[in-house]
Amino acid sequence: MTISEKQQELLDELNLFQDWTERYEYIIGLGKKLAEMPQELQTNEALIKGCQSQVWLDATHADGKMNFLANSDSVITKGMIALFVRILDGESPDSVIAADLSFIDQTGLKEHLAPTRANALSLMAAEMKKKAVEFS
Amino acid sequence: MTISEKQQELLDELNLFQDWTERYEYIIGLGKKLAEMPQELQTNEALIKGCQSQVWLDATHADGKMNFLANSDSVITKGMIALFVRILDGESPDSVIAADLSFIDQTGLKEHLAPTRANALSLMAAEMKKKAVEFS
Amino acid sequence: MSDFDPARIRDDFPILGQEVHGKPLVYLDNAATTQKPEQVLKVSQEYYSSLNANIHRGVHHLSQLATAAHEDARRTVATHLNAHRPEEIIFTSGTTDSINLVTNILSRSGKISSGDEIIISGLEHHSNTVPWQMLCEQVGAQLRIIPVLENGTLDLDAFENLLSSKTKVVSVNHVSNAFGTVNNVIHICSQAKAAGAITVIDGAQSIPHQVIDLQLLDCDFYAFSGHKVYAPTGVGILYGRYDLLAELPPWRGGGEMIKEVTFDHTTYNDPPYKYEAGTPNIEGGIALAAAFDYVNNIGINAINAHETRLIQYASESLSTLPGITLYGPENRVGAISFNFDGVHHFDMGTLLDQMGLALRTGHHCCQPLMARFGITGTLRASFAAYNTIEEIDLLTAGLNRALDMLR
Amino acid sequence: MSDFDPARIRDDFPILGQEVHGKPLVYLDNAATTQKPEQVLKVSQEYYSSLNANIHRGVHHLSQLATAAHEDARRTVATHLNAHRPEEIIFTSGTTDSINLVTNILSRSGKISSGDEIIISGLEHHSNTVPWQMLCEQVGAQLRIIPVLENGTLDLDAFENLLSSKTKVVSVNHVSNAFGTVNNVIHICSQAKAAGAITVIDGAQSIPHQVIDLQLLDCDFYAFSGHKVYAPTGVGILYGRYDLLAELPPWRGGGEMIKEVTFDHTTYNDPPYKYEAGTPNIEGGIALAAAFDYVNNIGINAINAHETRLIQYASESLSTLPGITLYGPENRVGAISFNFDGVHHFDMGTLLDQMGLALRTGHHCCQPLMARFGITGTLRASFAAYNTIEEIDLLTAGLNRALDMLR
Ligand SMILES: Cc1ncc(COP(=O)(O)O)c(C=O)c1O
Ligand SMILES: Cc1ncc(COP(=O)(O)O)c(C=O)c1O
Repeated sequence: MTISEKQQELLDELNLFQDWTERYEYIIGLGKKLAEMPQELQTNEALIKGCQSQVWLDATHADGKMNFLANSDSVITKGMIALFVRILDGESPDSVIAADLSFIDQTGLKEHLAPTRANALSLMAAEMKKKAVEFS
Repeated sequence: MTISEKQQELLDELNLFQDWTERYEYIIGLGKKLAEMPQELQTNEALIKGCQSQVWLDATHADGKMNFLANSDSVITKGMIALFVRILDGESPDSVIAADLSFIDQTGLKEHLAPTRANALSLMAAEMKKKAVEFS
Repeated sequence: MSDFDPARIRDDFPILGQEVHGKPLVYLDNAATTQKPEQVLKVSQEYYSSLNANIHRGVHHLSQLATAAHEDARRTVATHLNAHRPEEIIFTSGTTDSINLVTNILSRSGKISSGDEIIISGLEHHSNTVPWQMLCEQVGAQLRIIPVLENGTLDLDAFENLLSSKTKVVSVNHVSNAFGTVNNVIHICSQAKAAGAITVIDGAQSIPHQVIDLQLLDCDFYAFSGHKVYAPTGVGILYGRYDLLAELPPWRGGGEMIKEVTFDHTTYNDPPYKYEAGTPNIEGGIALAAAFDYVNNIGINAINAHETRLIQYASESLSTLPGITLYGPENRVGAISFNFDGVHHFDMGTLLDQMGLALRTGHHCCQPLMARFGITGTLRASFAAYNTIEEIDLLTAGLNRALDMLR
Repeated sequence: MSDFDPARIRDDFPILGQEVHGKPLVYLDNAATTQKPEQVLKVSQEYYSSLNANIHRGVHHLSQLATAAHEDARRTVATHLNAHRPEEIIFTSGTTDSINLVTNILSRSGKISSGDEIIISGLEHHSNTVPWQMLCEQVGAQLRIIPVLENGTLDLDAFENLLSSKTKVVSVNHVSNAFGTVNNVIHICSQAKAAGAITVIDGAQSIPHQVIDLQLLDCDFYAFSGHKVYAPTGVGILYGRYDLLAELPPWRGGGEMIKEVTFDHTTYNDPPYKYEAGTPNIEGGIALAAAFDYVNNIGINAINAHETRLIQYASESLSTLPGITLYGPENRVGAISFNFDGVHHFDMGTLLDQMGLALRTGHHCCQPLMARFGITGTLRASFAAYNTIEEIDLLTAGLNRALDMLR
């Protein structure tokens, strides 16, 4: 699947839900399914500091593909980064850098989140691209 | 005339006027008719400090009677003290001390004056009584 | 109490009829700010539509009306607090401004110097912490902290031990915004006075909920914000004992606070004007008085009884939830703070918001207190006269639903 | 200009329809405070009836709406002033608060010390005088005064001579509230900058009357009050150049202005929050932005043209009155100040008030300026967008009538 196919799939899934409580449930579920991030990778360097919650992001590169590991003390934040991981994990650094992540706007998430959380979304996306740059 | 007769006369005169502009005109006129206060009596000790205007008050005592001299840099303030002078000048210290000066409330002046001016009215009355105490 | 009817009170607050995310709004963030009744908003509107003018020294009619309304408001506040005289009431822009006024005039007074000590508590809001840290830095004094016990109350024995001849100031909140703890400020003030210290009470969270009698409290300063007691934002009060106000130096310089200005020498006005430089929030002050009128009309004791019932009911309902920790002592005022094992308060707050439930999450501007309990924050439900038992049921149901999602 | 109609504007200000002492109100005290249009009052009401909540860190919907509205207001103000970025806009409680913020952070910065000099002018309001006197006293600096010429303008040659390497700050008003003098602040700022001084502009009387382009002005700080530009009382702005704000220490301590608080060590937030301790006047800030929207809707240049016509007409009409002295230069902005030989300004103001004419009398918080001219005060008529030529005719007639009574 291309990045944009993966994005469409995600949007379709989210649109299955009538209300935001269910959407949150789904996003939280995505977070729970994230591959576990070893404690020793949750360092200060890996930390993306939000307002009330914290996210750790680790990126590695093998066989031309980016691998992302992430965790958060907030399950909703974890779900949010899981959205990005699902789209970008396994892609080449160049694809990650080039990826149009505006699908996030189509989810309506930003309007539904505390501005600090919406901000965190942009921060996460930027951070993932930055990591890709390191490996490109 | 007793003090209260003098007060009634004054109230009657003020009530002749329909509007406040005319009343002010009358009060200013009273001020202009005040006996002149020699410059050398307008000392700092004689000063009753108001907010925007100044009043000087001098009191002497002869033959059992109080004599008041007053001046102000504001002709309206001068008119106001002239009201009191008209009532209290020539009275005995004890009569001044005992005088019920609530006639001022009946003039409606207080409601019509800036609070600082209304305050000045009370200050003036108090000052005249204080001078009377010195001679009683 | 029998004729106290929150439904009738709610009618005064149209904002409460709103929907949020398609759900009826349940506003439980009153410790952050209360909503404003129409009676108060009307006073603000009327001020601007009939008497707005700059106050003091104005020779014209509107200015006189505005000045009279402003000074009436001061008297209303003085009466509400049982101050000794209206001149003890200083209009500020809020609690934070009030406390900074105190710390700055004390800093300039020469009354506190190197080696002296200031006592605050571990329960304080940042607004009653940071200004004292700044003062200590300026004059070289030491900050001493009354420790917080496991139940969220102050360790008053430790307080007694902290007190000494070095203690120059004791500043504590009356009610903790984070936990709802009520401090025994009468006791604290009397002990502090006995040690010769100046006493400062942060009343931001007590003024909305109970009778405040400053002559009984006998503190030197008492600070609060209008916006937490049904009045608009941007206005607050500092009560100060008159003789202290007369003696201490001014803070902000400007119009009104002076007697006479020359470039060589400026003399200052008497309290309270000495501490009210510039055009005050004239409308805000008048609206604050209207808010007190509103409260007195309902009866602060009736409000207190109602809120006590709400908090007790909330404590009981919440205790039944799995994995909950309630902070603070049993007899809370105004607010109840809690966490769930393994659940981030921010996540819970986010989901509650989706259900129309407005709570506050985080450190509540009390980071040292959070650190004391080893947490990054809590969920806090806080109450006002218009809250209802039904809303607490909605909260409990919402928490249950969210717990299912989050665990 | 052709479609500028003060009658239509007056409809937005119901208070102007009032009678005072049985006469139609003629409100000519706008330099003290302006009236508020219904458009602004409506924004305040709507704030409280639909989105009131405490801002920042709030997880719930209302808090997010209120935060967004507050930050939108900051952007509106930044755009209106042509600031470089919104973070240069600090919400304060008014001009006086803004200037005291500057003097206090400079005082704490260590940038000014014994022997240094601060230049202000002889035209300043007490709010731009007393805070600098206090600063000088704190750090041992000297206050230097730009003299006022006979025509009420600043002696700019003398200013150049005052400037030296000792000059650390130059602070002047843009427009004098007492005389309506417009200072050449672009020139003053560029000279001050060349001498390495920090520049502070008191914009209280320029913001209501003309385009303010801070990038053109190129000052370091610019202060004004909302209530003088059609917004409510209790809110003001301090613009500060970002790099200076980032570098200077904070003033008030409390919530919002911190990054992290521990009892041992507190770190501060970034500008503008570093300077906004505590709950701000949320409603006031939003209403201030609404006032700018209102002004921009009419067009500040149209307002300026109208007011210029009013002032010119007033200057001509008043000049014909016997024994009048007009203060200040010909090209006044906003206000015209005058006295009559042998007449006390307070007496004149009192009689005008009886005729419904609201003017200000006294020293206008500029005692040093009054002393410079050997007077205790003046009568001042000051104008806003809603004033009319007819009102000036009423003023002239009223002055004539009062002169008859007073002489
Ligand atoms: C030039 C000038 N500076 C400062 C001020 C003080 O403004 P505020 O009283 O709103 O703080 C005023 C208002 O009177 C003014 O006209
Ligand atoms: C106990 C306490 N103190 C001080 C404050 C600060 O009040 P404000 O933000 O209105 O200045 C608050 C409000 O959050 C508070 O709850």
